[in-house]
Amino acid sequence: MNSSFILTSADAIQDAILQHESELESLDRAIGDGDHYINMKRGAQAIVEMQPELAALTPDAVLNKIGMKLLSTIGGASGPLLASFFMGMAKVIKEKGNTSITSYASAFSAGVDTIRQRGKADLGEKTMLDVLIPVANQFTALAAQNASAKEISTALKLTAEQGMLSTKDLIATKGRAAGLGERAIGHIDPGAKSCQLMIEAVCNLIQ
Amino acid sequence: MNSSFILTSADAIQDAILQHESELESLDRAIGDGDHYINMKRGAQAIVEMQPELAALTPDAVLNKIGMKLLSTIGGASGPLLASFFMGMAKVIKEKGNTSITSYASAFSAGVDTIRQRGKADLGEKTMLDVLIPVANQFTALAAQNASAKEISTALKLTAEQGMLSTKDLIATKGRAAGLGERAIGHIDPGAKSCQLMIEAVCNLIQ
Amino acid sequence: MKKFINKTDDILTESLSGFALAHHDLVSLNLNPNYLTRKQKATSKVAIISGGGSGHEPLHAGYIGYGMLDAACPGHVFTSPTPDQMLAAAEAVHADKGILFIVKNYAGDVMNFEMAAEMLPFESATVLTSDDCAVINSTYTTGRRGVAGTVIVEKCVGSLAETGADLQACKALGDKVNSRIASMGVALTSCTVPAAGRPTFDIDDTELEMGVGIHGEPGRRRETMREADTIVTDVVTAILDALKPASGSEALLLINGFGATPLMELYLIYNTATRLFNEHGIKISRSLVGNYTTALDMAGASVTLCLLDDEIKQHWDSPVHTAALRWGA
Amino acid sequence: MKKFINKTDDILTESLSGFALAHHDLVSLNLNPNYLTRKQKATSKVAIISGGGSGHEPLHAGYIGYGMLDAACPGHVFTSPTPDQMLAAAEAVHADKGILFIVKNYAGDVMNFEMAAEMLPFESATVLTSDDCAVINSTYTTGRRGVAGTVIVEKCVGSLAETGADLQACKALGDKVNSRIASMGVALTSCTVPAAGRPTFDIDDTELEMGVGIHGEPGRRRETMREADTIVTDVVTAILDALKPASGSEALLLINGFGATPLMELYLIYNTATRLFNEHGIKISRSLVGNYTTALDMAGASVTLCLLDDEIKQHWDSPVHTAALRWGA
Ligand SMILES: Nc1ncnc2c1ncn2[C@@H]1O[C@H](COP(=O)(O)OP(=O)(O)O)[C@@H](O)[C@H]1O
Ligand SMILES: Nc1ncnc2c1ncn2[C@@H]1O[C@H](COP(=O)(O)OP(=O)(O)O)[C@@H](O)[C@H]1O
Ligand SMILES: [Mg+2]
Ligand SMILES: [Mg+2]
Ligand SMILES: [Mg+2]
Ligand SMILES: [Mg+2]
Repeated sequence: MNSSFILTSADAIQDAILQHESELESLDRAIGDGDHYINMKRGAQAIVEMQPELAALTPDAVLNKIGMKLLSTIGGASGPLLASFFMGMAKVIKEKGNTSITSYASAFSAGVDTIRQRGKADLGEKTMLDVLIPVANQFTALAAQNASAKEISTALKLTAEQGMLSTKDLIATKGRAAGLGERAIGHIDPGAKSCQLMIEAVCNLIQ
Repeated sequence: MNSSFILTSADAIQDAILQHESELESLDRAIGDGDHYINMKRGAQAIVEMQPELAALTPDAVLNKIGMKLLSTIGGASGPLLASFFMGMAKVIKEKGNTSITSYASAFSAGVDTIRQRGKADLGEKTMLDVLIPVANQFTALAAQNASAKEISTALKLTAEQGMLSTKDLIATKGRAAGLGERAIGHIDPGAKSCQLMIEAVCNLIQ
Repeated sequence: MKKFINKTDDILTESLSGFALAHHDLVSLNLNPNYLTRKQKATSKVAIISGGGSGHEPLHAGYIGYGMLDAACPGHVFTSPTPDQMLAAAEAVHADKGILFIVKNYAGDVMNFEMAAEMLPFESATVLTSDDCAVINSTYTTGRRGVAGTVIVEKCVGSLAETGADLQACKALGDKVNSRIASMGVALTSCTVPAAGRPTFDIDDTELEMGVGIHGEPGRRRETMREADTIVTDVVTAILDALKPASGSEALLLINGFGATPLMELYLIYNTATRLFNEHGIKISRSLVGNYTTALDMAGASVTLCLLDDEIKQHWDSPVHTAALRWGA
Repeated sequence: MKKFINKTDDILTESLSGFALAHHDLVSLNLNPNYLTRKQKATSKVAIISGGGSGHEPLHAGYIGYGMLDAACPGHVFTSPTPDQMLAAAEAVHADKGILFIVKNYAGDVMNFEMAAEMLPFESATVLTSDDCAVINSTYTTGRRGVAGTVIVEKCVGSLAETGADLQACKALGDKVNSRIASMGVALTSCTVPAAGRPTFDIDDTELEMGVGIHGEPGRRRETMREADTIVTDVVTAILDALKPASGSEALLLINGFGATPLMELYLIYNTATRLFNEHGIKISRSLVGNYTTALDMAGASVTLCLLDDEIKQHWDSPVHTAALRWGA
């Protein structure tokens, strides 16, 4: 994972978000407040606009800057959570280096853990973590098994998709949808959907 | 014209107003503020409810009480105008008595004049006066010619109808529609319509 | 029509009762005839009474209190009150220096207040407010309508009356303030009179009504919906045409919501209007932004400019303590 | 969607600029990061900072001024502000006695303020407001939402801070006031987030949303539209269930409009709610009726009850001078 891969990923993520405008918007309208697409779009755009100033930096510095930028750009619940993810990842990449798939996996897990701590949430609460935790676990497992990048990306896409779909039948206990009780059932969590889209977009870059 | 005729007229007027709810409402919505039907209905109802206390009074006292009641019940532009009409009429009936058709005609004219003074309006300004003035004039003329009650009532209904229709093509220079300029053209004045309905209702009682 | 009401016949009484309960420290309510007065009757001053159809809240009952009105007479929704209300209110608040009626210039209001004044056993005078420059003035018409500028007239006259000024002085100030005000409104949606149960006018999702009245009366023209800046430019131009203020004039700018327009949009309008007036050399030194003269649930807003002088500024700034305007007290 | 806006991206800046212009005597605006402070920086007191997504005006910027907030951080529409805003605001208003954040209990607001607090070079504490009893509290959820009761918390804490009280005392009062408040809202129409361009939720002409949130979040249930008295009865019952006030309690009743509800209807609700609370032995001795915590252009209203004691009464009654709440000054 070099810096240019991160920047390419940012482009791919932006595309994925923009292409799912109406889906992301209606998910947050249904069980939230309708701003999730706008928030994600604003965040993605800010990162893409930063590319010139990021290109020359080391991967951990890039990840950290992305985190800081998201923190001051997105707002809402998704802002500090996604920011935490990148800052958590940056820390591990800085420590473990950015050469092995195992270090990527542990950086990803660290990012997800930071989200978990910040949001005080866990699996099954109908949030983005229902995508991120299974993906982190599988990433770690596959990396330990020395799976190929291609195998890993295929597997993670599937897991992200399953995690995203799993939120549909849950009652939310964290986030804005927690007020809804039974009425949240039948709706996919918007943050879970955007995380799944982002994971898919990045995995698609790995062939 | 005895008191019981006035009370019967009040019933007939109330019926006529109630039967034209949607027409009166839409006329005032188009070039006014939408309350004319409600105002007329409130006024008519108040008079009908007063009948027990009116029955024993002389015609001029009845007319005067009706005027006072309308004044404190209708509000808006039509309230003081219709009130003025009845109070103006009462004065003449009190002076001239209530036996001859000529005295009815001059009472009616006096009522219309009182409206004219109160509203500072005249023929052709797209108001109720476009019905009332021609009717008053014709009533006076026919009474002077000793026309029969039947002839008079038939003629007045027609004149009222023509006066009402004549407001359609006018620009308003008095009342709420005066703000509209050209946009008032094509709409019948609501007050003209309700006056026409009231005249028709009373004329229909005279066979 | 979805509204928080029980029976349409009872709205007025229930709403007035709620108002009187919520502001029991400030006002007293009389029902039948309906009028509201200050809780504490003022002494030895001109009594200022206003009134008009309901549906424009907080106008007028919200402006009863020290430094503003002594009494208000609310009519039915969009229907002027009746003379018996004004007579009873005058009886209640008369304080030996006569009664000043502040009346918005509508045929119905004018005639009902006029009849009240004729029957009144006290000396009285009337200030007619006529700030709505959407209505092109002409010698053949009854002139411009009274809209949101009425609040400014009531505030200034109310302030002067508190000083013990006599009836003629109060009337003169009211007439002067009125002559220095122009307003124009824009509707994005219609209002719905509860008893009618449906919108007063039809308006498309792509249209606006330029110059609308506060009862939903049609305005200058129906237009295509546009961005705020060009809408506000047209309104400001109409106001400048009406007032023809000298460059360097100082003014109060009131952005008034009609009832369903978010404050966020009103402040955006304030921003644009201020810039435009500044470009014409007008200095905005006083402001008021909010729902001060409404039209039930209409979405829309009006812009009011009042040209200031030292006297008007003094009376605008003086303490006022009412349900809807309060400062210095 | 018809709104007075230019480009959706510019609404916030233009509206904030209009607010700062209209209230230039009271507030200063900083753009990028966006925050507003009192014009006159206070000294030697706990600095009170609130903030949250925009679209709830006059919350929070309308409550900046003597006796209430020192600064406010407005986020994008319905989106919590970001920590850099809170940090810059804190830097600007810190007055040697620490910072108290007043935060409505939403995951986004809580996390953004929390991160700001962690980075802050000053001592700080946070009061979370959570008065929305539409959300049934449960140990598994993040708890109730903060809605219109926030205004009462900001008023009381702001008053105490003016006396020079320390950070812990201010936080303690905020927590206490919050614990004595319950609110519930009802929507008749949806709001429309400008950037989304269409209503957040679909609602039929015969329906209401009982327990709606101030961002148009779905509430307890969708119901058939009914007359005001039965709607208010359900809301009052929910509030009584949540607060379980002793008979004889004294309370403040706030009827809050969501942005598109006429005052006439709010006062009608006040009338009914007062009667119902009285029937339960609660004496309503303080009131507030109007648009104090809005949800853009949503038609609807919320009822908030705050149980009073001498301390809360004193801080509610004390002078306040802000754009949206003003008395005694
Ligand atoms: N405590 C939490 N932990 C993890 N994710 C959360 C938490 N709270 C909210 N989220 C995620 O944030 C998403 C909503 O993001 P967004 O709409 O941008 O913010 P907001 O809810 O403040 O409007 C939810 O769909 C959910 O996935
Ligand atoms: N100055 C006037 N002279 C005569 N009739 C008038 C005058 N002003 C208004 N009217 C009549 O009053 C009618 C409107 O009555 P109404 O709707 O009840 O009152 P408002 O206009 O106050 O809402 C008009 O249609 C018109 O016929
Ligand atoms: Mg959201
Ligand atoms: Mg009318
Ligand atoms: Mg009317
Ligand atoms: Mg949000």
